[in-house]
Amino acid sequence: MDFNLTTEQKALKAEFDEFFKEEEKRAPENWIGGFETRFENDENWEYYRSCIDNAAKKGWLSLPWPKQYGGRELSYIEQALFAQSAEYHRVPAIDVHLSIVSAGILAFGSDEIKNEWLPRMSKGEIDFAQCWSEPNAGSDLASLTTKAVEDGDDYIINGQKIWTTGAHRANHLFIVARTNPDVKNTKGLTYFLCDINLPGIEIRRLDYMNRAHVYNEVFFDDLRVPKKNIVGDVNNGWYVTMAGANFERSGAGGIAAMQRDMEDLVQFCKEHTRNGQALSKDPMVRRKLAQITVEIEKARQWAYWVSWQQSADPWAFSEPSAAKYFMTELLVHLSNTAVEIMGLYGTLKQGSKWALLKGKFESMCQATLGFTIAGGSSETQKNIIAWMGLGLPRMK
Amino acid sequence: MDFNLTTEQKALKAEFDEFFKEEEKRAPENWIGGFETRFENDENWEYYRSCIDNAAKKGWLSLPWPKQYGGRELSYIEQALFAQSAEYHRVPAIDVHLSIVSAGILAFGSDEIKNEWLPRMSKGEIDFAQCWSEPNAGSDLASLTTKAVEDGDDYIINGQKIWTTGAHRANHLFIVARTNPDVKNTKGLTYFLCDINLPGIEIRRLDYMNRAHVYNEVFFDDLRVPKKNIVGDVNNGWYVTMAGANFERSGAGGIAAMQRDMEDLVQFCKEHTRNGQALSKDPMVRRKLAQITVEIEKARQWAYWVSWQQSADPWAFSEPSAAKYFMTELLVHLSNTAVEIMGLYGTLKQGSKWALLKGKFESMCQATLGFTIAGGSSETQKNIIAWMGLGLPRMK
Amino acid sequence: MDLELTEEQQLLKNSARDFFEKELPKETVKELEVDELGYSTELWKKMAELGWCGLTIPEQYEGAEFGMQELVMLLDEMGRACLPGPFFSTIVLGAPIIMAAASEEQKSELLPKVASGDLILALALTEPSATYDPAGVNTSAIFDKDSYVLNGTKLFIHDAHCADYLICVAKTKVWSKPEEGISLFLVDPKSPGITITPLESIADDHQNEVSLENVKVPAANLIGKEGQAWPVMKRVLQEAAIAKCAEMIGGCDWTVETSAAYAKERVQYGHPIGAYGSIQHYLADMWIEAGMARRMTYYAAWCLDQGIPCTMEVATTKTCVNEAYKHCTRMGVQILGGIGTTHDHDIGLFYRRSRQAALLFGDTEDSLNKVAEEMSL
Amino acid sequence: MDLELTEEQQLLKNSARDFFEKELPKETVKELEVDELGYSTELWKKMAELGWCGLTIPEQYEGAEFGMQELVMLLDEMGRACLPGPFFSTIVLGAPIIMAAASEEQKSELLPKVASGDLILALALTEPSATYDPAGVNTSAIFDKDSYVLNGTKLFIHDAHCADYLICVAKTKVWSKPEEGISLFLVDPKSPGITITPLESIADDHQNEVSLENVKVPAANLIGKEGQAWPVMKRVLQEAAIAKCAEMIGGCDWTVETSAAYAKERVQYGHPIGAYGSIQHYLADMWIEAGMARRMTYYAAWCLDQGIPCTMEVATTKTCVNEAYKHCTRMGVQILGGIGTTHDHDIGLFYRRSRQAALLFGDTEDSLNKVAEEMSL
Repeated sequence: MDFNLTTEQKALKAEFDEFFKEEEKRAPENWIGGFETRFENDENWEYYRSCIDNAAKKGWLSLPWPKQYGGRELSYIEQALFAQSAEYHRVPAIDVHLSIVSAGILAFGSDEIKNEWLPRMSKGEIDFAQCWSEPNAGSDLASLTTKAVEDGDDYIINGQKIWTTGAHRANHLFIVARTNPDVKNTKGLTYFLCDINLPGIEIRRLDYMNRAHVYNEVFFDDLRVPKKNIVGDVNNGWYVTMAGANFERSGAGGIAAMQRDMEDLVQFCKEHTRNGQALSKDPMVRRKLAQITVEIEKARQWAYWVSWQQSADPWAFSEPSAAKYFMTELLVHLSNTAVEIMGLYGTLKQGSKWALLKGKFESMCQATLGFTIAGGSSETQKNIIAWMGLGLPRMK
Repeated sequence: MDFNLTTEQKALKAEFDEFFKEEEKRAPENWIGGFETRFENDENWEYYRSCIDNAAKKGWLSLPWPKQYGGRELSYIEQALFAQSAEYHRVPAIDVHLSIVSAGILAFGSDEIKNEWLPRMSKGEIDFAQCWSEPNAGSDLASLTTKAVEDGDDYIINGQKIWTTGAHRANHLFIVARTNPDVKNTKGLTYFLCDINLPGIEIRRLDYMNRAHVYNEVFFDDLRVPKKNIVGDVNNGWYVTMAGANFERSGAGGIAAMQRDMEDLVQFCKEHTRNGQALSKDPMVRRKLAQITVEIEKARQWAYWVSWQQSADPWAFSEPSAAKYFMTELLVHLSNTAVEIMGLYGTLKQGSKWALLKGKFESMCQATLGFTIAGGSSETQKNIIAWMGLGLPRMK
Repeated sequence: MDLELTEEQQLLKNSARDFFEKELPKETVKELEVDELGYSTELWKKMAELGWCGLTIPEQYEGAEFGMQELVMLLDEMGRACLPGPFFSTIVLGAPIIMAAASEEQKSELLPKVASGDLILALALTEPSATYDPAGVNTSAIFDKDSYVLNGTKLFIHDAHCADYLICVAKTKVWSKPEEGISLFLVDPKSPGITITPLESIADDHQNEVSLENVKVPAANLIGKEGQAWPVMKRVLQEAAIAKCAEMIGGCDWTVETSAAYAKERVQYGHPIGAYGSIQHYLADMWIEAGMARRMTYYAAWCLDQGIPCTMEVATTKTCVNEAYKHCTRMGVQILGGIGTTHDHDIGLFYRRSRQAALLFGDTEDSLNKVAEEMSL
Repeated sequence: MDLELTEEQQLLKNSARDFFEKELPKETVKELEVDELGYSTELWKKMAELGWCGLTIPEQYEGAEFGMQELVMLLDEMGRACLPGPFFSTIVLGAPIIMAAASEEQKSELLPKVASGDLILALALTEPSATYDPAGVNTSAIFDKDSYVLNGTKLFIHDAHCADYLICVAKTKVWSKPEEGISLFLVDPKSPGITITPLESIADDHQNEVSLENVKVPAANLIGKEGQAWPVMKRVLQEAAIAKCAEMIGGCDWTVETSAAYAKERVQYGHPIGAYGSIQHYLADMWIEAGMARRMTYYAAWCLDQGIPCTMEVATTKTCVNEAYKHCTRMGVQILGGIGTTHDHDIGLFYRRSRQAALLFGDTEDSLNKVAEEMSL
């Protein structure tokens, strides 16, 4: 075993760190990081766009892709280092949707679709929004009913999608729709890419608990998508979808973000007094901070292991599921614990001079609720571990 | 609402307390209380027998029964007060098996069986052991396969039972067996009482994790039980069984025992120093003790509520299930926390001069494991709450 | 022993349930969250007409003279309804202080107005120290001729923006032990030198910063004797903790019921999700926690009514209810899934309130610390 | 970066697995638990022949000179096998002290014997103070002519009853800071004045009380320089913590595998219990905890091998592994149901060991305290 980075990895990490340290300085005043905040207002979105453009210029949006499509053919370890550096500095230079779509294209796309889409994606030109879930197809995604019917060179799509994060800012959608209405499960689904400005797309705002505009509902009314925009084979969209869930999933980036949040919280506790004593000297505060530090360290070691494993076997399932579950639950725990440690200050919203740490944890203790649900709920991740990792039987 | 006891209840409680305070003084040197320990050695068993005899003389084994069978026709509240007092003083004057059998008899027994058995039971003459579970029928008790076949005035029983606590000390068994082999569920079961000295009964010791002899396996080889020993109707034994699980189930006694254990633990922490400071002044120890105190108080208030409810509706299910689940999990937590607080001393077994508090928590942190399994596991109790209390659907 | 609600209590609870179901749709609650005033004056009037503003006020001051237990019944339903507005500030915090410490003249003037819904009070206790301890009070009141001059910053003050009077807690003796130098003042929020700035919180519960700069308060506005206010505050804070618990158990019950109902309806993989063991066990745990929180709250309220010293009971109850409410709402969102994270769904109201309520009048660590003190640890 | 085991490590782990599966049935473990000596000398010889006693001993003293990582591989399997006996006392605790602090003469005399399995050591550190801190050492060693006279009580001393030598930790300077006055002595357990009394623990791991009453120890038996032993002890205690973690992760894996296998087989209500969501989620959590505990242990062992200062890594690892092992074994019993609570089933071995192991070389609170210190809290 050797936990050291290679010389090349160290150099790359140093390059990332230097770059993102600078990028962070350009952040809007109220910027608190995170994946969803970029969609919330114009200022944040502009910052995100500029960060993506700058990262694209460095060729960093496509680190693990083949060189012919603008990639650097690096492993998931380098991808994890990139995510760590960006997220530690709270720089929004990671586009989850880009990772999802590119993984699907790389695994199942034709040469034609690869050549058309990947180079533009690596340049940061395309902002995708995800059209997977439907009101009645959440955890049970394969039961989705949005229909796509063949019509000449096109498919005509009708139906409704939900939880389409960022659709109000994106320029493209990726859509999973049912092309074979005779089967109701994973078979008969097809994966489409589509310009968001096509007629037949209606986007409706769906506010988050804290009133932020992140989610949308998307309605398709005779949306006409050309056949050439299909990724993989017709009726094979489920596997493209699964591949798409299969990008770097160690959570290394999110863990780096948590480390940063913890640094802020620890600093706060050292500077802030209660009853004449620094919060950090309160035995219970001290213990809670130490406990979370242990949990973060567990997640961090696990993330390296997952990245390492995924580099060898991109189809490993249980380990990434564990990473996703553990990290998102830890985020909920961290943000709630932070609010409690901060006491009456903890619940104040960003804006007032009395709101500390930019009201970050007040915001996070709402925002994190979505993390343990979206992208496979905590329960789904545990099911995957039970079925795949432990071979337990599935109740039909 | 009025949380005060009535004048009569207060007087009765005072009588209980005075009595059990004296009884406690007679306990063997190594006595640590609890339900199972009585079966472990002759000295403990003798103490138990003498306590039962004394309680029987007072008429306290049958507080809620009709007067004609030796009862006092009191409510579950008085029953709970009795249990609290006995268990607080660690006096083994409560016989769970007696409660189980008497509840079944009172609900479903004929006058004949009531007259034959109840007066003797109220006098403490009968030590029952339970023959319900089988190796392949645990949580799913109704799938049991021990057979009872009619033969003249008798039934002939063949099969195997397991987890028969105290069979090596008991003088009677109560047995649930299948009398209708054509159905495999709750229908077709019959409830028998039986002298343990009848031919055809073999008892095999089954040691507990800590090597204590508490459990037994019981094998029936052409055991002949007279028909007059059937409680309720033939093939109606499931309901007798359910009634039998339906005695005073608030857990009030167990909670009183925990309060006593906590008093000992708190006292230990006040007297014992680590690094020159009383353990009770260690902030984490302090917090753990406070937290357990809160949990015990929750259980205590709940117990009163359950006793109150059961007095009105002895067929309430969810509330007693919650009490059983919560209290047994709390017992596991208390005993493990105590071991941890006591540090290296915590794991020492009774016997050495260095073992503190009679090694009680070392023993309890093994013994309590059975509590969250026996008599309906924690999972089963939660299922009952989900189905009965919340009306959630049952997966078939 | 009688652990059921009295007929009167049950009636009060039922009528409050009916009233809020009819009069206060959750849509309205959400609108009021971002409203500057933050509550419906019309609804307030109706509540006053029902006698709720005077529920605990003595009959001689035109109230119904009920106790803590009846107040708990009402607050339980207010918690379930997510009622916004100054009921808690006025009736749970303000009125009891007046009842316990004020002069006959003050009582006669103020209490009938509270009972009729014509007077709104706000308690200005907490400060940047963010504690409920007397040592956290740094606002000073200096006697000068016929009035007191107040200086300091009050923080996290609910409903100060709409109160007719602030009950301001200030130090009148700076050299004494903290708990011996505390006095109470009835302060007109329109007095010169007062600045009230809204503070937005996760619960959208209309907190404020109240800045006091050389605010002159007439000596007649002193409530009770100078320097002797802390015992009154201590008692009122205990009542407030249990009153807050009452709101919280109402929220717990709503959450458990709503999550269970959704779990019965929502079908995934061919079954209602409530048929899956993991969801069943989540809900069973929530049901237990909510039930225990309720029993603890009832018992503590009864102890308060009986005048039994109950520092321990209040602290154990607040600990239990804090954790129950936080856990129920968090798991409720998890069971509801995506829809539970939206502003459209009502569970967010409860989730957000649970985070705030768990910090008010004793957070879990403070409460456990009190339990430890009561155990002489 | 290479996160896989080296071929050598994997081989060692595999051969240890095979060896113990063949040579040490759990029935034997249970018999040895109540045996006075507590281990099989025959098995010990075989282990020595395989070179395991000398695994980490330098080649010049006839060892294999492997590091912490390889030791972890072996201990992992020993933990899975519930190996009783003085391997840990001798190879993890005793030998490293000799290697780090002893004179060349002592090393040459002792280490080859350890490597060949002919010498058993026990560390007599802990006392009635029940801590691993230097301040907890009250046993005194007073220099008198050509020897030291030891007085004190050593408690919780594993394998003292079968050791050829005790390595006794004692205070030689009582007036100094605790960590500056600690010395180490090689003590013949048969010396006059020594009484060894067995202590039974939940883990049946053959602990002892070692009472020292005016025990004369020749000056030549001092290990290292007088008063300078604590830095050595500190390092050895860090290694011991990770070595204990290695045993514990072996136990975790056995527990998860055994519980999962049972859940696949055991049918209730017409389905294997492993098909029920609640059991699946228990097992998924256990699988995650066991996996993370393993990764943490590997990383800490690597840090120790690299000579990287790793107080933080050791403390986080011990915290994580303590809780993982306790939780896995507790839930393992719950999944197994009644049978899991019997002496017949093997899970009791692991459950009982987990309770003990979590207290050794840093319990969870001590470890978290170290984490907090490292965070400058």
